[in-house]
Amino acid sequence: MKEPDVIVGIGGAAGDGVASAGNTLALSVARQGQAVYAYNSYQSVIRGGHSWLRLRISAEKPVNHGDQVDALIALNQDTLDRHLQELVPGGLALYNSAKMQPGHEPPVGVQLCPLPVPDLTPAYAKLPVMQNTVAVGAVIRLMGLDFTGLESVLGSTFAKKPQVVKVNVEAAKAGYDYAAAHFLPLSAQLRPTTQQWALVTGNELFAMGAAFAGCKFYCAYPMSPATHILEWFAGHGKQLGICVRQVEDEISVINMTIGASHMGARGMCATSGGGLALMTEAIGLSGMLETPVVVINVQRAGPSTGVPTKTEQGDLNQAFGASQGDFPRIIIAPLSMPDCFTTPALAFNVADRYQCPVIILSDLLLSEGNETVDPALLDVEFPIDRGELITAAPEDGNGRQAGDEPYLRYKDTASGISPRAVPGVPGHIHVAASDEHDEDGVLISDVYTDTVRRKKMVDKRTRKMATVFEHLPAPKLEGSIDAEVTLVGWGSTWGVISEAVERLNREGISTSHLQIKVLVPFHVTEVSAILGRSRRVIVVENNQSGQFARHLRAETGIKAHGHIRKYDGEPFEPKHIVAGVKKILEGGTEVVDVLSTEAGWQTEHPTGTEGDWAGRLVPAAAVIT
Amino acid sequence: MKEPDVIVGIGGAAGDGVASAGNTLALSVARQGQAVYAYNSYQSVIRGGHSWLRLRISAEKPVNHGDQVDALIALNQDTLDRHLQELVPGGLALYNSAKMQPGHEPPVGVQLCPLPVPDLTPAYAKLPVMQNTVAVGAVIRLMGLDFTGLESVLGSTFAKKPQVVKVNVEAAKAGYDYAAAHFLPLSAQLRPTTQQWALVTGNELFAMGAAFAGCKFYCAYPMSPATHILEWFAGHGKQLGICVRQVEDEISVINMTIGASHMGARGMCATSGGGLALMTEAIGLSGMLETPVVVINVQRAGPSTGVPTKTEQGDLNQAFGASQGDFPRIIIAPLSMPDCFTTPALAFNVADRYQCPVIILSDLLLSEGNETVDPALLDVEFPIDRGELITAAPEDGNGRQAGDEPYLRYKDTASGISPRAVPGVPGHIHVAASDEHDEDGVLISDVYTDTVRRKKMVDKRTRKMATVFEHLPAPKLEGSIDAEVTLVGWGSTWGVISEAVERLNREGISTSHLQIKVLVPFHVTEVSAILGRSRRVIVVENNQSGQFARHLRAETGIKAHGHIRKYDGEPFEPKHIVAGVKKILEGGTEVVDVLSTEAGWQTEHPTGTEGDWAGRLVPAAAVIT
Amino acid sequence: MATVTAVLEVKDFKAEVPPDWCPGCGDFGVLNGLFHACAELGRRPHEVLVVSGIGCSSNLPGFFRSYGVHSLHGRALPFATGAKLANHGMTVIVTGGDGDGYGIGLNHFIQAMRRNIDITYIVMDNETYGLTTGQVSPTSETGMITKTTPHGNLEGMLNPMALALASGCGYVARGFSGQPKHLQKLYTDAIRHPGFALIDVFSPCVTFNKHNSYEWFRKRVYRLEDSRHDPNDFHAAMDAALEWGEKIPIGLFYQNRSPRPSLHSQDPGLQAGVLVDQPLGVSKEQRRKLVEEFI
Amino acid sequence: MATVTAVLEVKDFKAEVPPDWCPGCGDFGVLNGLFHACAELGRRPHEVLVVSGIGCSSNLPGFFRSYGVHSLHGRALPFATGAKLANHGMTVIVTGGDGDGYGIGLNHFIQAMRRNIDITYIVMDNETYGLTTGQVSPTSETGMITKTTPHGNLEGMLNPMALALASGCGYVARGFSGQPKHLQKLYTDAIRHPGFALIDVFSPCVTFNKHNSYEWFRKRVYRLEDSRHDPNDFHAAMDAALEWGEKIPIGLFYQNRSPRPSLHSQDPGLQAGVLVDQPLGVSKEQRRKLVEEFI
Ligand SMILES: Cc1ncc(C[n+]2csc(CCOP(=O)(O)OP(=O)(O)O)c2C)c(N)n1
Ligand SMILES: Cc1ncc(C[n+]2csc(CCOP(=O)(O)OP(=O)(O)O)c2C)c(N)n1
Ligand code: SF4
Ligand code: SF4
Ligand SMILES: [Mg+2]
Ligand SMILES: [Mg+2]
Repeated sequence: MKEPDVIVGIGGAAGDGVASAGNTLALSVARQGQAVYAYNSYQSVIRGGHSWLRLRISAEKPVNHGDQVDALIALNQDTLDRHLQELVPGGLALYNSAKMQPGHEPPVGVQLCPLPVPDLTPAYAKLPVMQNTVAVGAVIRLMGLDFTGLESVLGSTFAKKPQVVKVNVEAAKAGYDYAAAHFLPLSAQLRPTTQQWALVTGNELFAMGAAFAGCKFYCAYPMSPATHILEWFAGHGKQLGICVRQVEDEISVINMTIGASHMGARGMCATSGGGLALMTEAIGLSGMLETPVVVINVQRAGPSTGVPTKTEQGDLNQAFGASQGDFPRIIIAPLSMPDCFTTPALAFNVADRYQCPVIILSDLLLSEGNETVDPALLDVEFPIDRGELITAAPEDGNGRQAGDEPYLRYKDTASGISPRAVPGVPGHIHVAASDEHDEDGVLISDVYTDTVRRKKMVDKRTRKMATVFEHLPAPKLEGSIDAEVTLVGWGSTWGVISEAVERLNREGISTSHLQIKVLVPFHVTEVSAILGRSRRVIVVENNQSGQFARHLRAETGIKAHGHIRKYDGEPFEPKHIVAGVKKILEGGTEVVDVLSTEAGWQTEHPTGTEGDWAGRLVPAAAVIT
Repeated sequence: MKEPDVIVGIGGAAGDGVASAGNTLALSVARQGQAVYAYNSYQSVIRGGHSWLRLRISAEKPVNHGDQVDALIALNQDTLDRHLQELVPGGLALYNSAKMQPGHEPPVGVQLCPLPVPDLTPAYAKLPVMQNTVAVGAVIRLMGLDFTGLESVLGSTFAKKPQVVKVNVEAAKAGYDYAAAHFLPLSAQLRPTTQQWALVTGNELFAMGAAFAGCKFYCAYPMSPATHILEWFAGHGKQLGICVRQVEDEISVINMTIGASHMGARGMCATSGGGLALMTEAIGLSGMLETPVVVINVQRAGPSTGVPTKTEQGDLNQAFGASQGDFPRIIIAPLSMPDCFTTPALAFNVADRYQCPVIILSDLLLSEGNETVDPALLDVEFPIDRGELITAAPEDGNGRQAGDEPYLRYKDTASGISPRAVPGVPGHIHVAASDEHDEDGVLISDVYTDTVRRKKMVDKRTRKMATVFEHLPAPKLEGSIDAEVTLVGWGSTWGVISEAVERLNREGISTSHLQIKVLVPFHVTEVSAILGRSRRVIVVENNQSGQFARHLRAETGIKAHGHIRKYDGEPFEPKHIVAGVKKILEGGTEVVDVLSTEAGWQTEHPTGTEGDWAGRLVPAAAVIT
Repeated sequence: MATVTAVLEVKDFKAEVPPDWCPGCGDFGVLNGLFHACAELGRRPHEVLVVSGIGCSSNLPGFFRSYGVHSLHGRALPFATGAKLANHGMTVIVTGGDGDGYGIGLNHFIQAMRRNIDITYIVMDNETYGLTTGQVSPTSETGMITKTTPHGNLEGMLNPMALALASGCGYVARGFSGQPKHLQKLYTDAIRHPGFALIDVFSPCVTFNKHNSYEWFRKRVYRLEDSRHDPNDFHAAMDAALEWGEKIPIGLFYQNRSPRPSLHSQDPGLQAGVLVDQPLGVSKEQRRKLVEEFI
Repeated sequence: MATVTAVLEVKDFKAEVPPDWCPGCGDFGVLNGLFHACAELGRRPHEVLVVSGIGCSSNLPGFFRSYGVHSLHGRALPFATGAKLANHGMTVIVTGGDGDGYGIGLNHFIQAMRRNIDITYIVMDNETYGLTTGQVSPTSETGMITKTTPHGNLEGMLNPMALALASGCGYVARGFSGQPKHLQKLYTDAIRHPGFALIDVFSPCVTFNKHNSYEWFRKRVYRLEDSRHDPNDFHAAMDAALEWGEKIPIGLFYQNRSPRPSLHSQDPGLQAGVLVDQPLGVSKEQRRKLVEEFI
């Protein structure tokens, strides 16, 4: 990055207000033209545990949450103990000195910034959460921003309670001023800009993007980390005229969605891996009926129930193998949060045009992460391409025009695409069947089974995909084809790999980057042309077995020279990839399994086994509370 | 084959008794030491349509149903019209001359054998099915066998009704004698032997093999072509002490099976592709709980409901991708009906030892096909290896021996395998969880999430498979490594490829054969060593997209030079493969899609579209009925 | 419902393909009744959608001339629910078997009633799995011998009528395919009922269920219309639902006098009218407002 | 059941890991009642298997010291059914939430009752989806505002008691986690009942369901034991099941005086005794006989 950036880490237990402090901070800096990328590592618990939110802030848009902490806001003693040692020189730690104090010396060059919160805000006694407001005020000052952004955010957050606004603004201002008076500013000072930013999550963008692209039916069963898509739709269905339903299970979800889509409504649903498993049978139904459907699968750490609040890219095999038999499907993995916004539109268009299921593979990082996006990018009217769809007949009689050929729903056309009439249109009556059927829809699975018609129909369906690449953009290499290393990733790792590439190049290891968004069908020609010339291919992915590397090999024959993988629940950070590449270049290792061992990831497990955490500098027992 | 063989084709409408005539014939010749391989091409209808059963009979065991017809038994006019033209020189057609007559000249060298059934059996007037008995008697004579086998089969079939036995034996004898007096015998005359044969289906062998291997719990939901496994178990559960349950759906089926297995009972279930789709979520559960389960998936033509009575090998992708996330699984595809007998034992042993799900991939051809097997091969006591299973504690107290380490269900052992105590054993209390858990089973998905323990557990599960190849036989090349062509198949195509290889070698195209039984994990080293040296690899599989060829490439990087595929619902015949190989050798084609176009496969579809059937020689209208 | 009515005949609803059910199968009567009911109601074939699952009975849409869907085993109701919500101008009928609806699909059945989607659900209840050739079904009687219960079915018989009543279904009826005129009446009333309507039909499988034959039913069934049954009386309906033995009631068990509004009439997203008739996407103004929420 | 009884205390059933439910969560009361009931019954921890699905409530096995399984969302009952059939010497208890059991798992619930598997099923009914942070559930009241029904729930409330009665369940009860002593009694009776037993427990989600609070329930619930209710009277039970409003009954709704035999006691394959105690495989003689069938 060319602009200076600050990474603020906010830590505390569930219930301490980590997320809301982070949100206030992000919105505040955004109003001063700062871009933000935030990742919250949380646990599935309502009180207790350890939440660790990192916000990366800069005038230049960050594309990942970075891999260090410049400013720590400790909301409890535990956080201070865990993270103090992680601060980089020039960094600082903010904490309520009335409640906690460091258990050990800070690293060299790290500034301790104790905030005497009770003295700074009279409201503290009743509202201990004021410590958060004070700290946010302070950190904003230390990053070099002025107070206006925070003031306006507090004003709009508590718009209906002027007294609350007042108390909060006073506390924030006290923190701001106290910091100015007592602490050294961060070495990186942010440059205010006039850029407007929208602060979004991937899930919100999926939902809004789908609505903009004509989604009229959304159906879901709650499942982390996909639930927020349902919640966005539920909150907006009425005003937008979208039918939004929560139903009994994922089987029902997808069958309803296909049912709605069958009538001509653009239908979408979303879930996570376990829910996708239940949807697989109906993905085949969509394939066989040639009724489009768009399914978002937000991956989380598996297998089985796994770790519901942790990220992974472990469902590629499942999406690829969803349902029995052969039929065309499309699988797309958005690369970034802004991509989450545009992908549903693309998915609907290709689903309609090719009359097939489309699976969008997101993951917790992308779907639940927070990022600022230029609002102009969101104010878009997507082109809507419904393919060969018949929604009205020339004559509203009980049949078609005299002399017309009878309508064949599954007509064996040259393109393989058969014009699709939706139920309700006069003169196009047909039955759509999950059994094999002839061009007119009549079953050929039963007494009319025969080989020739059967093969014809399989071939028709297969042939449909011949032109699909006209609508699916091919991946492009970023960087030089002659680079020493080419990093290949898919989906959500785009941002973190991009930064690792930048750093590697800076460190003299010439590196290029190929990120795959369209997984199925695969751009074999383009990818082979690029990787066939690459000197050393290293695949980076957030799973254990290398599902994408296997897919790449299956499609192109290309076997990567190295693999960097992570499956400990936490996402990659740029440093992991940089180190992984170096390790592979050193030789002797083909697969680097990255593990985050910072003390922040460790839990106090009452019966748990040992392990190689980096450990805290001060044992919990010695902590002053 | 070295011994002469006769292929008898029996055709008629549903309700004409095709299957029972075939069964009588097969049992009769088996009692005279003849081996049989039978394939019935039927439709999902109770009356009407066209059933076409072929029985290949020889003193030498046939391994597929062949690709010609030597003796046709037409049970209706339609069959005579369809199949007469398919007969080879030296062949003959048997039919009830009182009911039908050929619509066209037979091919050169084919003998017409009209049977005046009403004159031959006084019972015909009341029992038109007597025509079948007469024809079976006749064909037995013409193959050169004596009457004893048929007589004894009729005796045992109708054991409880002596009068029926008498009538049938008389009719059969009349046919036998009439044939002797009026027709020329077939040029291929069978050689009676003293070998005993059991006439079985793949499904029966799956069931019986599983029972012999200690299956104690079998649960299913009916689904063709897997239903007969349930029916065998239901019929034998009481006598064998096996709990057999039909339940509400496949989700319930697999969860119950895993539940039973969790308690220490060997549990198995079976279904077809659509049912497997519903089972995928729980396959991941088995992976995560490390509770073994054996699932048989009998593939049928897909996608979706597809063609339920037709065969395909289209579910490899689904089995491979079943469930989200990464976890060890084993996938085995038996090569032959006898293999169906031994595979459950193998599957149970590796499932127990590696505490993981095992999927057996069969298909309609294997599961519903009929074959004779040497009964000695079935009278086997399988070695039972339950792996590290704890079913009793040293001391029946409320705890373990004093001084014992606490029991850790998911102990992080060097092998990755953690000794498994079943519920009920004192001193080994634990919770098995689908959420990620620590060694003692306590959740680490919740407040105790951490990276190090998470990675440790994923690694532990992955590591389990390190020794699995000790228990899974590697494939072996049949034929010379220097052969011009190496045919690679998987599962049920073993028999038909074997014969094609024999023929190709006879025709001067030196061909070797590699058949894959263990699909996951893949014997990368062995297969690469073989195919890496092969001159031209051609993959033969019964699906459209080449799922196995893709798997092979993903695992080994080997891209086949050619592909022979079939997905019209009917299985391969040796001639298809021979022709396919030749076509690929001629050049210009990489993929040969085989299509069966004989008139036998065509149906009279009331609204259906046209297609390139080979066609019947005489139009249906001209038929004399 | 039925905004336009036309003069229609049975032949308007007959598909070109003849049913391939076994001769004598109860499903013929069910289909026949439906031909007559639809002709009577005057909905034109393209305004009717018939959705089924998989089973002998579920082949019905192929023999009925209207829009049709032959979906997945057990999933006809969710499919049809989505379809109805997307185009509530259509008359949506779901047909299927006891295995399809009360076995694998049971959850959807109960939830559909709870949610009161305006669908007419016709179950061809032959107390067996016909298409898979005669296994035990949820409505097979306890003790019944089938291919998969050679020592007799151990499970209690599922009671669709009682479940429907317990689930708030506003129209609960049972018919017998041996009485097609009576069936026709149940169908027309059910289709006219504004909300979920269940008609469980005894439809003998002559090939695989030798126990529950036409004879068996004929000896037992009596019409509630011929007794003093009050179909607005929930308790009486529950009593009728529990009656099983020498006498088995058919007819209208229960109809809610003031039925709950149907789902599509209430869904906030459907207030502008039929979903598929609405313009796609979002107005410029709405777009701005939505983006604003994130700033 | 309970072949051996030992003198046990609550602490014998307490797991090392403390519950991580929100302070005040109703599930604490449910767990507590279960500690006491199991101690009272005298089954030793290793003879008890507690199976759950996924949800806040479904975390219970982790806090209970016995064999436990934390299975899939909605699939606890089939898992436990297989487990019980494999080892019917164990006491099998299934615990879970309303979403788990009456939403995604509803089919299994109904079929398990029909099949009368000897399992005690405890549903922590908080009328919401707790673990996923407060969406509508099948037992949410019509009109209820939740994250996914911001304009009010449109669906009819699912009635587990009525469904249980309609499905032939032999023991149907409801408790309230605010009354743990009463719960304990329901549990012990249910576990002793030889067949499927349902205890639906009002277990407030203090974090995400502000509507159905302790207060809300306390104002409404009354004990059937304190009224003139006869738990052997099916009709009275159905009436109680339909009662919902100012007064809501808890307690034993129904118990079958002469319950149907439980599934494991009838299954032909289990006649030799507990399945997992039987030798594996097949005797030489049986083998011969079976092969003979094919010759
Ligand atoms: C997921 C799935 N499981 C099983 C089947 C096989 N199957 C087809 S129809 C059927 C049962 C049919 O019974 P029913 O619904 O009562 O209809 P009927 O044939 O009796 O009319 C089954 C189990 C299937 N198609 N899909
Ligand atoms: C197949 C599947 N779908 C969705 C989920 C997500 N999920 C976890 S718990 C839960 C609902 C919990 O509600 P309930 O069963 O009532 O339990 P509570 O948390 O209220 O105690 C859901 C939907 C899942 N784990 N699996
Ligand atoms: S098998 Fe039974 S249900 Fe199916 S068509 Fe025949 S009679 Fe009807
Ligand atoms: S969210 Fe609700 S149900 Fe879950 S633990 Fe908290 S109070 Fe209990
Ligand atoms: Mg049926
Ligand atoms: Mg709940």
